[in-house]
Amino acid sequence: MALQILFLIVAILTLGSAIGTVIARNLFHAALFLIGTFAGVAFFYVLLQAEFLAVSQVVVYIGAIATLIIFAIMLTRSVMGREAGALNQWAGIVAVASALIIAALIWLFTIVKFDVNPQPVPDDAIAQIGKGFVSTYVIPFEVVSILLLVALIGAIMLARERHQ
Amino acid sequence: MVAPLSWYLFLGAALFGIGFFGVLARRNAVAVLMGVELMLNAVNINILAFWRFVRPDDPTGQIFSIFVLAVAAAEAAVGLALIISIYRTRRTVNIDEIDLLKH
Amino acid sequence: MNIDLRVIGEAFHQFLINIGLTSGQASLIDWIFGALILLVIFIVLAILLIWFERKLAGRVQDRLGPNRVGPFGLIQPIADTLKLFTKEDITPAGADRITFNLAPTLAVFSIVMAFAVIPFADKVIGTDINVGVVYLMAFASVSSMSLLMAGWASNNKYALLGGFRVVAQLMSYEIPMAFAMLLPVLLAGTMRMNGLVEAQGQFFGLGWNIWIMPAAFIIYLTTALAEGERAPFDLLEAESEIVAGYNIEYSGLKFAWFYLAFFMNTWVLSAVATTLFLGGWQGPFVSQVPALGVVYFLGKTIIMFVIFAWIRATFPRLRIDQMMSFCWKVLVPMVLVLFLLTAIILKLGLPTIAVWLLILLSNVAVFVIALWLLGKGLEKSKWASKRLFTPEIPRL
Amino acid sequence: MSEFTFNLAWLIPLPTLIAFFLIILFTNKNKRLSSNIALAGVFTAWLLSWIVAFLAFFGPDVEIRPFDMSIPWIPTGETMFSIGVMVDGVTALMLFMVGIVLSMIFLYSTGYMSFPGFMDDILKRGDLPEEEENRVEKAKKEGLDPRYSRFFAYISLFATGMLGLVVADNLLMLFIFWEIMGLCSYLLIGFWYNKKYPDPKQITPPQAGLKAFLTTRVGDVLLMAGMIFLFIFAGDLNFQHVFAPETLHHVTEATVTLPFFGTVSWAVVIAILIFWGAIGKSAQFPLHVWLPDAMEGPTPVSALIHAATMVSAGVYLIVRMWPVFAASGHGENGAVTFVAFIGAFTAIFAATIAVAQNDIKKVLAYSTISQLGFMFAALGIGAWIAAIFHLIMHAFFKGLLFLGSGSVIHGVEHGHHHAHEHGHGDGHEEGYFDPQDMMNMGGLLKRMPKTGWTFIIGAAALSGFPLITAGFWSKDEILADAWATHHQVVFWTLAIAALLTAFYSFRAVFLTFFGKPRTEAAAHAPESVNSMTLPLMVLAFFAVVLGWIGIPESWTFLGPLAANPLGGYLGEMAETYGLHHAELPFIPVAVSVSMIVALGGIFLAWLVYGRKPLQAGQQDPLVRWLGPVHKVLKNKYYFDEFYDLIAVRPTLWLARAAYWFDRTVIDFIVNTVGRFGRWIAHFTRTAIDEWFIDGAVNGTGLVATATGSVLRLVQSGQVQQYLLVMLLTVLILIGVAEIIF
Repeated sequence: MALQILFLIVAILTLGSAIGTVIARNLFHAALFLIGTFAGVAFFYVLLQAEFLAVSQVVVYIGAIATLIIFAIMLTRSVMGREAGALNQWAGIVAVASALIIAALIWLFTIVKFDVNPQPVPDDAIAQIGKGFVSTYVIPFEVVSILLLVALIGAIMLARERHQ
Repeated sequence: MVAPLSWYLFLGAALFGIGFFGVLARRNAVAVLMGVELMLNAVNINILAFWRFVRPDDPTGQIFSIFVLAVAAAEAAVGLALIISIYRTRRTVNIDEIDLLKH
Repeated sequence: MNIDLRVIGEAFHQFLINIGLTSGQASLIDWIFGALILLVIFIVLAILLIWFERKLAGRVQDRLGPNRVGPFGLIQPIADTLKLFTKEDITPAGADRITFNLAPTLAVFSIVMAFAVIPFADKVIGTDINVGVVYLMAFASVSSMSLLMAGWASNNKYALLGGFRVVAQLMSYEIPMAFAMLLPVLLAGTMRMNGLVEAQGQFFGLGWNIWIMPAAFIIYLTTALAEGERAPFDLLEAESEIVAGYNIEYSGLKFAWFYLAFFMNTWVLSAVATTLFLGGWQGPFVSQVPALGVVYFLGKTIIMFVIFAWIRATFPRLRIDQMMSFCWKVLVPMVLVLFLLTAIILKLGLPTIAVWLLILLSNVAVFVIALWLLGKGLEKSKWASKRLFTPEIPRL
Repeated sequence: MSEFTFNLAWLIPLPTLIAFFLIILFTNKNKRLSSNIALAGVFTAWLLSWIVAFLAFFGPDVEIRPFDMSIPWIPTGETMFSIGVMVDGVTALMLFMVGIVLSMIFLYSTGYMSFPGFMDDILKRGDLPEEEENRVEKAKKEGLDPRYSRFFAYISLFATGMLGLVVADNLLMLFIFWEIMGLCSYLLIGFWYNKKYPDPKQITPPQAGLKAFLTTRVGDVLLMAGMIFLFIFAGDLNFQHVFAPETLHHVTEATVTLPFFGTVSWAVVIAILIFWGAIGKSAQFPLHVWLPDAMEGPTPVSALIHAATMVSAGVYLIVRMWPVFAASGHGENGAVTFVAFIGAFTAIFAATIAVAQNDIKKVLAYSTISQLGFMFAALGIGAWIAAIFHLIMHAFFKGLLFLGSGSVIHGVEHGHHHAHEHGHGDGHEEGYFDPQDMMNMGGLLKRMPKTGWTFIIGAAALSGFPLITAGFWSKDEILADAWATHHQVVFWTLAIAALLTAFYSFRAVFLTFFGKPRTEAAAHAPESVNSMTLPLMVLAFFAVVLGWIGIPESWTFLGPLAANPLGGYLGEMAETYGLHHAELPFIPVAVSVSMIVALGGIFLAWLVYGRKPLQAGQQDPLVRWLGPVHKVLKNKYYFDEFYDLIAVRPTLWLARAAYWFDRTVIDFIVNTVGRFGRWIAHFTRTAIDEWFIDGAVNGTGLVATATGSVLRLVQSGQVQQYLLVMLLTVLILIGVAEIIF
């Protein structure tokens, strides 16, 4: 019961900071809200007993992606620049449409019945992930590795200053 | 288990919608990318929720969400590099000013 | 003296239940109490460490160090703290108020969080989660985020430069550090901190990872210096270049927070080094007297701390480009090769001793080859040439 | 060491592949670096293959339970193609042989690929483009082949093909590596693509390459057909799955009715189709014609491809697929009989041709064909182990012989240059000199002792010199098996072929190394460099010693001493394949016949060529004695001419006829249509187009402009707007769905 209340509190915080991310005028604040959202999501991973994912979420999203985003913000804006207008002219329509999307998805989730399996998570779940990567999913794993390498090189090539 | 499956799914749906709003309504390209990240997070919540509640004995769900994580990282890197590259040439990162395709 | 330290905790828990609380409430109070104890101990410890490091640095540099307040200057840090308490708490105009205030808190928070998984003795550990090592890395990245926030929120160009350096340095060095930390994980086959310590308990100390993988230990030490923003990698606050880096605008208590975070970070890095490489709480008679584990652990950690302090007191600061190329061109390839070799050796299915010897051999070989290549590279690069010391005059 | 170490088999083809890419992409300019990379690659591969091979010999019982590990590759509906490695007894033996032979050939090549003589002539002609000429001049200064790096890249890729083929665990993967080798064979035979001969009828390297490629293609297409049928009936191409008794049973049960052959089981059809692949690759009759011409390539290539490895791949394929052959049954309708027939026939057929050849490499080429025939004949009579044994032994001594012949050619060529630079001034005017012609040699033993002695060891092994050489033991085992299984025809055919083998081998030895030098070139030939003689010695060592692993236990005195480790090792494996393997008794007839033919052949050669060595300009006594028969043999039974008549000429005629038809009939029709079209066009332009159409088009244009100016508002170029439209559409669709359901 106590944990359910905690769930609700954290869910509200997470969604709140997600909303903050998409409406904050100051981009840096938006990025900070984004980090808050990531942290909230990591909390839900813990609740789902996916500890490895939770920690990866923190390492990858907060440690790498959010830092990168802040870096990009700093490079493309003056330090304390305020946005003239954060949202574009269709923001109203989009807000209504997004709300409708959320409503549609929730409706969908209520009418579909999933056969829930109340098994506990096996103790060696993390070892299973590791084994999965080098057996069943070895080729996707390699593909993702190559994708990351290509993205790395591509990003460097794109963002490099071109000297005459 | 702390909460029923539907709670997680509702949470994921809400996060997805908010992220979609960010993608569609923000003017700044970096903010659009943030919206995309939110959507990917929402997807991951759903994947993991289904993994936990439907097939906890099979690591496929976790592995899949790790792939999503990796792809998100690649996407962020390339996306931000593109934004910086555009900023260099056009001195703006506002999406509605980047409409070269129109002309 | 066969006392399991858990007994104390259990007794306290029982006491709480006896005074009429439910088990859940008792656990909550347990946790809060335990966290408070840890926090207080380490804040006090940090204050002592500040004194210790200053004294040590003084000795190394042929000075006296603090010697006015209290016996041997022992009260000096407390006096400094009091001074910081009384200073004016400034928030610069144009600063981003919320972020500016949040940053020091987050800095301390991320480091305190790391204490949760440090095993002080068998079973004396906040929580022995099965992803302990990755957990540590996760909070290391949160810590770099706090510094970035501080650098940005100050609205000061030196602070911003410091922030950029935070990202460049901490994120780059996170990679070799992660791999160096995963090497013991490979050998032990678990990411639980206690599991890592237990795996090192064989053969009376010969099973410590420092003997098995010295090169990994040295890489960890180097990256820890960078992650802890300590000399010779203290470019984030290089006075001669960017004044004080990200904390230039901070004063009073908020500065004290950063200062505290800095020392506690060093302490955490020493503790992790102890856990991963020095056998943690392992030592003679520890199986008979578990409480001895705490003593061993603290002793080893203090030795590590002395090494950190010693390095800080003796080495000059690197240039930023040197630091970055050292990470990407030396440490990362080296640690990747080590990782690969260790993984292959472990898969050969040899007896333990042979595995250890092979890993030791590969470590020594990789280290020697890396040094040799580094020497070759330095001969060619401009670092070693005399041009380094002649200022380059821009062409007109 | 656990079974994990077998996973190293994954890595075996990799080093050479990496070397190939490194050389092609990066180090093509630097010749020495390239050859060093190739050497490093092949030596690593050698090391890995020996680790795996020796672990397989002494470690876990892979000969009974093969190590097989595969990962999914292409899912195809219900089944899945996988890539994987398999290590069993045969693989281990092949790895043992391939690793060392490849390494030795690579090492040899670093010395052999010096600046070739014919390049001088090309430089003299001076018709090269300037850039190319500079390159060649530079190479001449270095004393290395102008395309030295390229050569090492090709042979590295070739090594990848061979190593990959050996470790492959399914037929598809094997086929892919097989084709890689085919490609490399083409590239390497035609390596000296600008070499020209004064005689226009003599085949040039590019033509030889093309011939090899096209001829083997015939076999490969049939092999692929066999593979497809196998996949249809077995549902999988993984060896372990195909060889499972129930799968084989299934393949054998299914029958098909063919014209001329009646009703046969699919196993027979598949086996024969697969065997055609081996016929092509191993140059068996009737697809043997490419191999002798393939000698146009540099000698290491001949050694590499056409003696030790690639042609053995054909035998390896049959050895590997043997359960399918065995399942197809013996007797009238069995594929096995066909194998035996082709093998025995080729063995004697090629041996007779080899007797009449004067080109040292051609002799060895025909000998290779003949020896491969021995192996197929052995397979055909069920002597599976003997075939493998002979395959391994043959790789060593034939590799040795080819490398030795290369060393001789190299020496004679150098001697030629030497003699003409110091003797008669500019010697290139006196005409074409063939350094490969044995009539131009003689007495080389004194000039080139290391090459000479190793060559003699190789020739002795090839002849089957009794008791000490490897060739004797393997050939003896084939003959003994033939005798024991009552294949009298095969036995006597092979015995005569063995006699001829001994004869022509020592004919080559006596002509090349004994007597007096018959030309200036031979008199001045220098010994080759160490990087070339060292591989010779290593291979010579194995050509003698290795035979001792296969001495049958039933042999008096020698048998119990050596205990036949090979037979025991493969015997267990044969049992798991359901091949009944019984230890052969000691058969005096077979043993004495094999000794007599070997020694008799050598003695005959001595009588003809050794007793009275040929003098310069003297004719080969065989020409006189055999008369027209010699002429037929010399011209290889006119097979090239025959194929020219039945395949090449008709194709050309057909092409010419089609060309004529095209020019006269088709062109006429086309032209007429064209003229008519022009007339129509003229009419329409003046009468219709300029009035009606232009008006309509301009009108449409105006409308389009007007519409576009309205619609361009939609095409804003802004991604978000497009996405918004998409989102709204999705919402509408969801709404519709909700209303309907």
